[in-house]
Amino acid sequence: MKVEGNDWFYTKEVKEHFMNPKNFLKEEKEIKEFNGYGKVGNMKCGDVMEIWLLIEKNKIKDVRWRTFGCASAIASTSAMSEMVKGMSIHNALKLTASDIMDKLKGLPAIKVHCSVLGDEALREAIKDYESNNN
Amino acid sequence: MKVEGNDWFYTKEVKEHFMNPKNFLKEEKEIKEFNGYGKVGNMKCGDVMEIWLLIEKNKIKDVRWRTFGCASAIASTSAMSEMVKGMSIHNALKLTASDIMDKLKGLPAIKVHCSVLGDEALREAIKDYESNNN
Amino acid sequence: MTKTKNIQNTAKELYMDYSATTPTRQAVLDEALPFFVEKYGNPSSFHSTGLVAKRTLQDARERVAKILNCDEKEIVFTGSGTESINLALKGIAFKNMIKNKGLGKGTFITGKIEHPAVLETLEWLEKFGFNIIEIDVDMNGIINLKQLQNDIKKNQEEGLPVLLVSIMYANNEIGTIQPLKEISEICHKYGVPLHSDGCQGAEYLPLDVTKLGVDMLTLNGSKIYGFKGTGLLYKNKNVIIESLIHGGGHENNLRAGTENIAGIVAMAKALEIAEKEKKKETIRLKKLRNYMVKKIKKEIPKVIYNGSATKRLPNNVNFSFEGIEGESILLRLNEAGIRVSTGSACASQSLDPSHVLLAIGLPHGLAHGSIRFTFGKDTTKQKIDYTIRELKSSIKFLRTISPEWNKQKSWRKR
Amino acid sequence: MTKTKNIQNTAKELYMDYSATTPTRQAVLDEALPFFVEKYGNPSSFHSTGLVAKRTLQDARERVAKILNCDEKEIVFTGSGTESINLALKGIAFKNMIKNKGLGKGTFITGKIEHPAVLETLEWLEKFGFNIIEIDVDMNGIINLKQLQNDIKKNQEEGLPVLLVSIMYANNEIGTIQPLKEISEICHKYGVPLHSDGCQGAEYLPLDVTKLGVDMLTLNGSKIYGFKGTGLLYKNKNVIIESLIHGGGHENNLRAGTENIAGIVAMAKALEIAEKEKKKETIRLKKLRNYMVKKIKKEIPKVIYNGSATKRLPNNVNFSFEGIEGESILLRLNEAGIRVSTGSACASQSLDPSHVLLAIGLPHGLAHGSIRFTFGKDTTKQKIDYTIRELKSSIKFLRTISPEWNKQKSWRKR
Ligand SMILES: Cc1ncc(COP(=O)(O)O)c(C=O)c1O
Ligand SMILES: Cc1ncc(COP(=O)(O)O)c(C=O)c1O
Repeated sequence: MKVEGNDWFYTKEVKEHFMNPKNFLKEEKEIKEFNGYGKVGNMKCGDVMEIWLLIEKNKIKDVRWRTFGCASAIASTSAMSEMVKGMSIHNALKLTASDIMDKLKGLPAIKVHCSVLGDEALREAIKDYESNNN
Repeated sequence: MKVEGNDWFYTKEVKEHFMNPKNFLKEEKEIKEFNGYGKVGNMKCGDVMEIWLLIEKNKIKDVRWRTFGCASAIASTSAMSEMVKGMSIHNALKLTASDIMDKLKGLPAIKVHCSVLGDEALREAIKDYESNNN
Repeated sequence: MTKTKNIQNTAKELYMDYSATTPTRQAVLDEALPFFVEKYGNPSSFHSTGLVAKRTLQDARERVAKILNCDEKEIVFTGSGTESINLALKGIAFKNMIKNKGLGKGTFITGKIEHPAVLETLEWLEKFGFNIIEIDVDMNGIINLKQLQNDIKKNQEEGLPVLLVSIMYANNEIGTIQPLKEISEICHKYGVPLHSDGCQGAEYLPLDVTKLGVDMLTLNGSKIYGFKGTGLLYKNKNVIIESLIHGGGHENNLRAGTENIAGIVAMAKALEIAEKEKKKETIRLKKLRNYMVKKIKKEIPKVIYNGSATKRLPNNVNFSFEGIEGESILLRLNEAGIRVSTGSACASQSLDPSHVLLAIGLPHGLAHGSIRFTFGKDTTKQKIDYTIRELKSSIKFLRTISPEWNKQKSWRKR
Repeated sequence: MTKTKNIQNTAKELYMDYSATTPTRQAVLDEALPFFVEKYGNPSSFHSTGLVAKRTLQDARERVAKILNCDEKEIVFTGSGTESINLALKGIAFKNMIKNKGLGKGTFITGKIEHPAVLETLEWLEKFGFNIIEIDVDMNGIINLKQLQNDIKKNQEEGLPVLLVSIMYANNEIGTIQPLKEISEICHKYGVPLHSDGCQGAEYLPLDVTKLGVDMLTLNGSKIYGFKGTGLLYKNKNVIIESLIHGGGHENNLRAGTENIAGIVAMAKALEIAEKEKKKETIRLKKLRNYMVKKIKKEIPKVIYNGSATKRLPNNVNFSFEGIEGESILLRLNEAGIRVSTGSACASQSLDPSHVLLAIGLPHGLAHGSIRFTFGKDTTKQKIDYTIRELKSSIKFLRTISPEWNKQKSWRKR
């Protein structure tokens, strides 16, 4: 049995991404660099996520995000942002919630459907890019 | 609050009469000295009491008893036996359960009606004496 | 009398009433103690202080489930053995009542020598329309299996479903152990679930619920050197019951309220120690029990050994002494430092003697004259010898002053 | 961040969640401790070991009755606050059902911001035919007295007796204190008994049941530095209820089962200490509370102070922070050693945010973004200052990454 005082509720990976998230949008002015945008979720459920993509030659060159939600929502967005950087659109479209969860070494069952919106936001942003560039 | 380990359930007086009862019948052969006998109670209730009186000149000269029952039954018979020794029949007939209880400095409410049979037994024994001597 | 004084003065009272309640084991207290002042979190709190409590609870549940050989989700921690019994019985009853819009329709079957927690709960449920049947026991206290089977069959045939059978594992007064496996086979043949009150069995008898064949099992802490005010219900996942105490979703929605973490840890530890010592203690106490029984039978005339000689808890001795009343024996022993219990009405709040002793066929007089000695971890041969010595002199004295004892011999003047 | 580490390393976590549960006070534990290993008797046992327990129980009951200014026979010790609430509500309900042959006939009235122990119990009772009414609260969380009176009147006029009104003394989330006396006057005008869940009030508010005007009052140990798994119900002798847990005649026939002597002693001691410190602690904590509220309002933009500014527990601070979600604040504070709670669904088992925050009119987003700080005996100004510092930086960071916070400013490329 492990009952350490500062044990965490989520995995080490979730904790790291939550406490020190990667690729989030620091300033508004960064936005103009990006060419794909997606937003999913709603306030009633308590989770909202925005994503910005910089797509060049069908590759995701860079990514930024913002998330309103619990630790797992924030961590899963951060993890997703690391995963897609450098990916082809083709592969990014195949990314699933369970891929993100694997990267985080798991999430509590109750958290899965509400907080892992990264794959949806990603698809939204790619769709946005495609509708503007085709 | 007093919560001593060997505190007693009954009063000190009950305890003394129960642990060291007075005037009980030690041997069968004593019985022939006595001229009044009474028996009350039954096994179903769990209390039975016998009493032997030696009556001379309307005075109770001596008394013996036997009791089946709980501590309060035994103590109340013993206390009663001390009270009536030397009493006139007249006064003995006026003895009540509450007189006996007073002598014992009280009994738990639940014990009163079942265990204080002394006054009844006494009346039985006096009646027995009178029916044999009048 | 010097001996008595010694025992009292050293505050080493001679406790022979372990079936009434046990002291908490020091090892149990030690393990539970940190959960009062230091690790005080609420398992429902979503922070590290709460997490410590949550993990502790989870761990205790797993430890208990391992001993009972069940799934951890099948353990419901309660606030006593009585609450666990109430949860099992009323849990079934309320489910039925909700289905039937308030009215209870169906039969509960139990035994005549059950604990009041079972009998009074069922008596209460009778008010809602349920049919209650109490099966007889033989003179040893063993349930009449034929009657059980017939009653289940008859009820089912008459269209009254038997909702639950509740038969205790071991009796608290006479120590009789019921053949749970056979009982469960009868129940299951007719599709009836079986609950068992195992409070008295936990310290000495096997607790593997699969082998026992029970669908629900009640245990408590106060009889196994745990904490008073703790208990648990094992409930097979296929048995569906209503909760007794509503509120948060604690205990799988079956018992709301902030969990008594210290008490639950104590329960797990107490069960573990019991499990470890079971075999050895059973052998040791059985020997002491048989020794005491033999000696009392030999040294005190006109005694009745109540209960079964063989299907019996290793720590239980119960005798009736002809011609005298139990409370008076009990209190004389108490003065000698010895703590026992009696089936006499005089030592209880009721007017009737023990329903258990009456059910095994004892007349009122003998039921009033019974004394129960129950052993535990600190019981030794020396203490039993002292007890028998004091018992003998108490019995002798009380018989001297008993009209019942001297009845045959008694005669009146003239 | 060095500060955080210090706090963690000395194991002095910064607990600001006293309304979730309290540690046991050392003085409380010390007084209860002898009743585990040494004075372990069962109060029902008829010997000296049992008598010690019986007297201890009696003594604890008297001590509690003195504080509540009631008769000792009006105190029922239970296994938790939740059980006490269930006993009060179901006790009334079952009595009614027995009278009506199973079916519940009548109305229970409660408030919208009650604890789940009340709301879920009543929801369950609905299945038996009872009518349940939940009275609204205003934006401060105060019950609508007019609506209460009208609902009682209307029900009685329609021939549906109002069996019980149950309104909490103080709310566990926003600390709002209800005007119990006024509520009781309304109830009593119509002959309806009033139960109150006083779990959160016991440490700081007056407990004289006559002055409060309540007919039943629930308290528990886990919120007042007593033991988890302990509680009590004050029940005026004129209110007749059924028992919830049947068995022996314990607790005046209202709660069967071997009494948790240690826990009951702890309850008495905890209440005594609370009573003694009440005045001083209320003044001390109110000052700290007002300090914290003022500072948060000043230093953090776009916050909502939830609950009443004046009719409020001295130890409760509850804020919603626009644009961010509560669990993420909670967990960042947790990393800094600070333990708080949130009304966000994310930190609970449910999908909805706090029903209390919704009832006082908060939109979902703000309800998800609430944090409750509750103080206790070890809370100091220094700890509050540290908490505010950490809170500010957490809020700032989480707002940076929040689409909600940046909504107005947000724009898309092109
Ligand atoms: C207002 C209120 N009522 C009832 C309870 C339930 O008490 P317990 O956890 O002791 O069952 C609590 C605490 O959990 C509470 O805060
Ligand atoms: C056989 C039996 N069942 C149930 C109980 C009740 O347990 P508790 O006192 O923990 O409620 C007891 C002991 O009192 C018992 O001996």
